[in-house]
This record gives sequence, structure tokens and C-alpha cells, in this order.
Amino acid sequence: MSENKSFWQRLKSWIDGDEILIDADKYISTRERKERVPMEKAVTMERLRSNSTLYRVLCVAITVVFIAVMLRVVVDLPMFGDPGSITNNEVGQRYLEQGIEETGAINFVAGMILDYRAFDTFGESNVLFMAVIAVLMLLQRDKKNISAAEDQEMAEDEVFDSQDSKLILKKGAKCLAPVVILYGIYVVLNGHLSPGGGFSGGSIIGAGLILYSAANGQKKMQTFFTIKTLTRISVACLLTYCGCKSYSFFTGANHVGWEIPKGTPGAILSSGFILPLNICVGLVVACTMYGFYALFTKGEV
Amino acid sequence: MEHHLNLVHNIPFFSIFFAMFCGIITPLIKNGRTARRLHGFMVLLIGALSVVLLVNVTQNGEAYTFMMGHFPAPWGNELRVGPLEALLAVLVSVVMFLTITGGSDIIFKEIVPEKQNLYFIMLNATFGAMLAMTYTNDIFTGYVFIEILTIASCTLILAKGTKQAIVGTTHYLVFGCMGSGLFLLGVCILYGITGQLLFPQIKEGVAALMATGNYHFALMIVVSLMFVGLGIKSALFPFHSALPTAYGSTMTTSSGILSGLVLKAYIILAIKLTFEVFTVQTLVELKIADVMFVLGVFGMVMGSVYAVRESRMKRMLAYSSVAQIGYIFMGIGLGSVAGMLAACFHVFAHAVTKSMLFVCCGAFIEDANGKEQLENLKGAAHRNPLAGIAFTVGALSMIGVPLFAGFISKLYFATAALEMTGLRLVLVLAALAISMILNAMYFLPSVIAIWTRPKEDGEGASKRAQTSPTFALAMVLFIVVNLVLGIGYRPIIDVMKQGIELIQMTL
Amino acid sequence: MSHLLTNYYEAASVILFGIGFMNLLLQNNLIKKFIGLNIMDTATYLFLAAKGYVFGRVAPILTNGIIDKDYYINPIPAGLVLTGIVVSVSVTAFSLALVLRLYKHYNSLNMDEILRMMREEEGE
Amino acid sequence: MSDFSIMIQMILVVFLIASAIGVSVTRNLFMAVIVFMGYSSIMAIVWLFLESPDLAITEAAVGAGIDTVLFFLTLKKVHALKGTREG
Repeated sequence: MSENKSFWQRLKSWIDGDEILIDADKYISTRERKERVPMEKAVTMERLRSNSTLYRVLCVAITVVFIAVMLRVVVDLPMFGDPGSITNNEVGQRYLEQGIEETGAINFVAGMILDYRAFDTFGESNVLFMAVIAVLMLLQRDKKNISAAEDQEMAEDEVFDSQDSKLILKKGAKCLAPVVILYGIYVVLNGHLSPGGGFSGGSIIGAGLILYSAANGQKKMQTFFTIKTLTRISVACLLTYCGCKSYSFFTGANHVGWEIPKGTPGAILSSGFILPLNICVGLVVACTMYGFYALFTKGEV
Repeated sequence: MEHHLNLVHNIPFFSIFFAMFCGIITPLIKNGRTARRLHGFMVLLIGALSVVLLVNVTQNGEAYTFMMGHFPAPWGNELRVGPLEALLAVLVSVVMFLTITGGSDIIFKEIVPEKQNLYFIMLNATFGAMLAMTYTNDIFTGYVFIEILTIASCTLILAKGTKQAIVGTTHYLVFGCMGSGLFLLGVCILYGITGQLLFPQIKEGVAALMATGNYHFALMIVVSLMFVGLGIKSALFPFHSALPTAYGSTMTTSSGILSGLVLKAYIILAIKLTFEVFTVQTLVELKIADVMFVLGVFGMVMGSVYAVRESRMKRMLAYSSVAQIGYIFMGIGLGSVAGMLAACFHVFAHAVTKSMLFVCCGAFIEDANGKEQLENLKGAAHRNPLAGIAFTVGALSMIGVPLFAGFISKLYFATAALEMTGLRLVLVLAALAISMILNAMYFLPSVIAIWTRPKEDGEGASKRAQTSPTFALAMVLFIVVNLVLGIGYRPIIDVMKQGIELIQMTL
Repeated sequence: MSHLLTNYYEAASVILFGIGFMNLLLQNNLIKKFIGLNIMDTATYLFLAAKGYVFGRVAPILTNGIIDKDYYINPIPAGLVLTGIVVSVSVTAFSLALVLRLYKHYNSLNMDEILRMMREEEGE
Repeated sequence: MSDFSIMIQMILVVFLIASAIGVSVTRNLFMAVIVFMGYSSIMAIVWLFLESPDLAITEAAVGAGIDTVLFFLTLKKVHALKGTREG
């Protein structure tokens, strides 16, 4: 086991298997010693950052170079607002000229995202759902995620909220919340007729819910809106979405026919699946937005 | 292209929607075990269906597009299915199933019970998003599912709930956001100069631009933006710094999924873009291939150098992933079909091997009561022989010993390099040799360490840890899959070749 | 140069993208990092929306019953941007939740400092 | 599009860039979030000029509404309100 064994002796003992431990030990210990090196290297970056003038100058320089390259690209691009630009091709034309006939929506954007390119939009509502689940996982209070200081702070907030110090603000918010929610519902229901749709309307409803919760305290909100309601509404809406789209993708791809009646363009009950889908998206978004707010403030819905 | 579709052709669409459906419905299941069963059933079903699809498309030698909705190509979304895509779907299902089967004990141990079902939502979403990225024929759909994958994979990292895991997630998320931001900017400029979003139409547009020479600089920047974006997301060498922090801080099961599959999903998208949008020739003409080649070679060497310096096993495996991603980008950067083939095979070999290594590493750390320094893992293989054997197999495969998967991909890289001349040939062969030596330098000591009985507490250390039957099953299957890739690789290569040919035919 | 003035929206959006990207990459403070992320995303959307605009045409919602492709602007960018905005608000919420947790554990918003603290703890 | 409208749009664009730079250089987090809120509102107006009312509504509701609320909640939780300087 001396250090100065020849290579062949060590190989032989390695094959025999009797001195593996010593060699492995040596290996590990040399590697242990080397391990400090990358840490010191990483510190130099921090030292660079602490030297703030140099660091700032470097940041600005990199930004300027990046922007210069990108501006060079922009110079080449088609002119802004040019009707002959390549983006105004047959794809957009069909959306505009046959959109009403094929989707029934007079808001061409709604027709495009909820019918022609509905797969993207399906992915998009899933992103939202994943985000609210991720935030739930992060902020919902469990045994790995509690601290006494935070409890105390929240108790103080509650006392502060229950005082009537912001009476005018609270009364105002109470009056305003229903109006905001109503406007949101209008935007959702008219998604296929006017600007807006599930997403924007849903965020407006969500903002209304946040206002209501801020004015009346989360306790009152919890009487009718808990985490259970949130997940149930979201899951039900997404499942409806999933079902509707599976139906139309399946029938469309297999040329089955059985199309959904489109109704009279311009009427509120028209354009096939677009209205129910807008309602689903709107509900999911409203729940999500309120869920974010509640989890951020209290760590629970 | 009017195709008569039968039920088998609906499998890709069904797979994506069923995976997302299971993800959506899981919050209603409060019990983590039930959620795990649903997940396992879903992956098995989709895996089986993908095998059926694979057999069907290879026998008929066909590739088809599947309309997502009532509207054909430039107007509606589409999926594209060919032998290569079906094979990738099978790979994703197999690796997902085996990793979760082998690593589910750790999931139930590390995550608080009320949040276990949330973890499986994220797993289902990850699976669905990876399938969608494999099958998609639309660049914007690709972007949306990249974002789903970003959020879902970050949640897989933070699920452990410790503060280190949160730091790791933040680091990973910042890099992920940079990557997807650059990718999105690339997509936007590409839309601005071709006016299309579906792969075949963009391909026509790009071909026209290359022929006329218009927007040459813009096209170069677009391609670099998109590949740098995907490179950042798949931890290509200079952008890898988030990887060790993230993998070092989280559960090995999550690391196995992330390293084995999620990184590969971005690479799959990069390979699809190379074949179906830009073509290999365009990449070579725009000099992007050279850049990828150089970064890949650097990654191969530097990743291994970092790994040699590392004494914690999880971080060592993370750096090893950086090196292996370097191999894949080097293969793409060779700018030849043979190079792409080698890169594709390496995606398979690395996915299978690295997830196995992470699952074994998890079992070792578990037996050592959570300590992950290499010295604490001494004798780990005696406590858990099956994991020890699997780890050894994985290490040998990583080094590139014949009979195992890693050898075949290195063989194909070398073959692809022999088509090249001059500097490239030398560089590839040198990088392969150096990287193999470095791989041996960090994998062999860990193998030796885990098979070494510690002297001081000779009896306590050799005590057998209890292994669940599911873990044993997963290990055996992992080893079998590795050997299948290492010995019976011919049919797989043939399917890949067929897939690549079919993609190139449909210009 | 005159091109940059006609393409002023695109020019502005790449400048904003650059600023946002560098904030995300180089700012130490996490909140400003994620504001940078938002600026970067909106810049991309501005670029896309500018690509869809055509002089003298109106928003893609049926007005006065006119069905004519030369009357409305291109609806595709608007749809894509709508999808994109949803994605970026999700990512923002997620990242801010991460910031809250980090602050709870490390009492700091500085990413470098947090990484250093983590390394020191691991080193012990 | 009239010259006047183009002029207004250019001014808005300059405001956008100015507020983005402002966010980057300010050391006060509260100020940064307020400026970012202004940035989102200007962006909503820009989208009206680009004939995309859908986007304008969404940006106003999300960028200037929900995002800002989330940023403020975060600032409150990390005790960065009341003009605290960043650490």
C-alpha cells in the first residue's frame, strides 16, 4: 500500500480486487482537493459584478452590440405597413374572406385562434393551468413552507384590514367590483362579435374578483370561493375545452362531417364552438388570476 | 395531399390529447398513489399505441400529416407523423415509464403528501408537451409547448420543496426564459420574411429566399436565434450553468426525467427544424453548422472536465449531460445526413442511459441517508446490488464500451466524421477520444467507489437495502433496453434512416 | 437609416428586446430580472403586431358588412400575440412566486448573494 | 395614416424605450414597478394604433392590471414598499 508502487503492480492488485479501496480513496481525496477550484473561479464573476462601473459599462456594451446586430436585420425587413408585404398572403386572406362562412365569428381574430389554429390556443390554456398549479405547489403552506415571522405578519395584516381606516376606499371598491365583473362577462360573451374574448374578459373578471376580495377581506371570499371551487371550475372548463376540441379535430381530420351549426353571423348564439370555448377560457382565466392573488397574499385560496 | 385516414393514423392526436386530459383531471384525485397509477396507465397505453403506429408506418413506408381541425395546411394546425416521430414517441414513453417506475419511491418520500398529485399533473403535462413537440408541424405550436415544458419542468425541480431546490429552479427558469424569448424572436422574424408558420410552407419560403439571396443576413440571424434559444434550453456548453445547480438540488427522479427527456425534447425540435424547415444544406451555407459544431466539441470536452472535478454524484451526472448534449450538437453541426443520424441515435442512447444513472444514483443516495458526496456512497452497490449493476452498465455505456448503447452512437459519430476531410475529421476524432478518456476518468472511480466496501463499518455497510419489486423491474428493463440499443441497434438505425429519407423526399 | 425610421416599430421592438434581455441576463435583483423578462416578451409581441399592420386598413372585425381582404389588417399576428400574452403572464406569476419563496428562505432578492449563501451552506 | 398620427406613435415609441431604460437604471424597486405599469399602458395605446383592439384590451387588463398587482404583492411581501432601496 505504499505510494510508490509501479503501475503494473497496482493494475495487478486492482484486477485481483484486494486493494481497490486504497486506490479509490486516493482518487476521491485528490478530487476532493480539486473541488475548491471552480468555486473560486465563480467568485471572480462576483468580483466583476462588485466592480460596478466596469460591470455597468460591460452590460451597456453588450446590449449595444446586440441591438446593433438586430437593427441591421430590421433594415432588411419588409417595410412597415406595406400592403404588398409577404405576410399578407393567402393565409390571412382566407381568414378574412371565408372566415365568417367557415367559423361564424365576425371577430376574425377569435375565429382564427379558436377555430383555424385552435391547437395553439389549447396549449395556451394549459400553460395557464400549469402556472396556477405550479404557484399552488410553491406557495400553498405546508410543513416545508411556514415561518413564524410570516404568520405574525399575516395576523397583523388581518387586524389592519379589519379596522375601518380605509372606509371610503373599501366602499368604493365594493361598488366598483360588480361593475367590473359585469363588464368582464360582457367581454367574454361577445368574444366572437367584438374585441376581447375569453382571455381578456377572463382577466377583467379576475381583476373584479381581486377587487371584491380586497374590499371585503379574503374571509368573506372564502365562503363561496375556495381552492376546491377553483380547481373544480378550472378542471371542468378545461375538460369541456379538451372535449370540444377533440371532437372537432377528430371529425375534421377524418372528414366525418357532423359539423356544428354556425348560426347567423352576428347573433350572440352563433359561431359553433367559439362561444362555449370563450366561456370556458374566461372562467379558467378568472379563476387563475384570482388564484394567483389569493396564493400570493395568504398562501391559500 | 389527401390521405385516407384509418384509426391508427389518429394515434398521435390521441396520445397528445390523452396525456393532457390526464394532466387536467389529476387535480381531482387527492391521493398521490392513485395519480401515479393513472400516470403509469397513461404512459403504458400511449407507449403501446406508439409501437402500433411505429409498426404501421414502417411497414407501409409512409409519412402523413394529420389536420388538427377542419382546415388544411397553411390555414390550420397540423401534426406530421413518420417513422422517426413514431420512434421518438416510443422512446419518450419507455424512458418516462421506466424512470417513474424506478424512482416513484423517492417521489412519495420527498414530496409532502398533499402535493403529490400536483407532481403527477406536471409529469403528465411534460409527457404531453414532449409528444406534441415531437409530432408538431407548426412552429408556433412548438413555441407554446416549449413554454408548457418550461413551466412543467421547473415545477418538477421545485417539487422537493427545499430552499436549494427553489434556488435551482429560479436559475433554471431564468435560463429557460432567455431561451424561449430568443426562440420566439426568431419565430417572429421568420414569420416576417416568409409569412408562414407551418414547417412545409416555411421550408418553401426559405428555399426561395436562399435561391434569390434576399434577406440573407436576416435568415442567418433567425436561424442563430432559434438554435441559440434551443441550445440554451438544452444546456449546450456555454449556456449550461443552470443545469448542475438545478439537478444537484432536486430529486433524482426529476433529474432523470429532465436530463433524459426534457433536454432531448428541445433537441428533437432542433433536429426537426433542421430537417423540415431549414435543411442541412442551408445550415451549412449560413455557417450555423460550423458554430454548432465548435460549440458541440467544446461542450464534449468542457462538460467532462467539469465532471471530473465534481465530487457530488448528482452534479457529476449533470455535467456529464452537458458533455453528451455537446455530442449531439456536434453531430448536427457536421452538416451531413450521417452526422444527423448519429445525433439521433445519441438522443436515444443518452436518454436511456442517463435516466438509468439518475435513478440508480437516487437509490444510492437514499441508502446513504441522503448524503451524496462520492465518499459517502462507498459500498453503495453492496447495499443495493441491482442498482449497482445498472449503474455499472450505465457508466460503461457512457464511456463507450462495446455491447452498450453509448458505443454505437460513438461508432456512428466516428463513421460520420470519416466522410469529412481535414480539420473537421481531426477535431471530431480528437474530441471523441479525449471525451472518452475523460468519461472513463470520472465514471470509473465512481463505479469503483460504489463497489468498494468501506473498511470502518464493514458489517453495517454491507447490509442490504430493501428494494421494491417495481424498482427491480425498472432496473432490469433499463439494462435490457440498453443492451437492445447496444446489440440489436440495426433495426432502429434502419427506421431512423427510413424516417430521414421520407422527410427529405417531401420537399 | 431612413429604413429604420419607416420601420420604427420594429426598430423600437428590437431595442426593447435588447434592453429586456440584458436585464434578464445581467441584473442581480430578481424583481428587475423578471420585469426585464416582461419587457423582452412585450417587445417581441410589438414586433409581431407591427408585422401585421397595413396602412389604411382597419381592425379585423366585420364592419359595415364588408367582406374584403383589402379592407382589414392581417389577423394572424394578433392571434399569435394574444396567445403569447397569456404565456408571459403565466411565466411572470410563476417567477414571482419563486421570488417570494426565495425571499422567505434567504431574506434577499439578489441572485448572486443567494447563490453564494447556498454554496456556503453546502460547503459546511 | 396622417403625419400627425405617425408623430404621436413615434413619441409613444420613444416613451416605451425611455421607460424600459428607466426600469433598468432605477435602484428603487417601487419606482421600477410603477414605470413598468406605465410601459404596459403605453403598449396598450400602441396596440390601438396598430388596429388590434383585442390586444389593447388584453394588455390593459393583464399588463397594467394583473401583472402590476402581482408585482406589488411581491414587493409588499419582501418589504420593499415605502421606498426601501434594493439590497
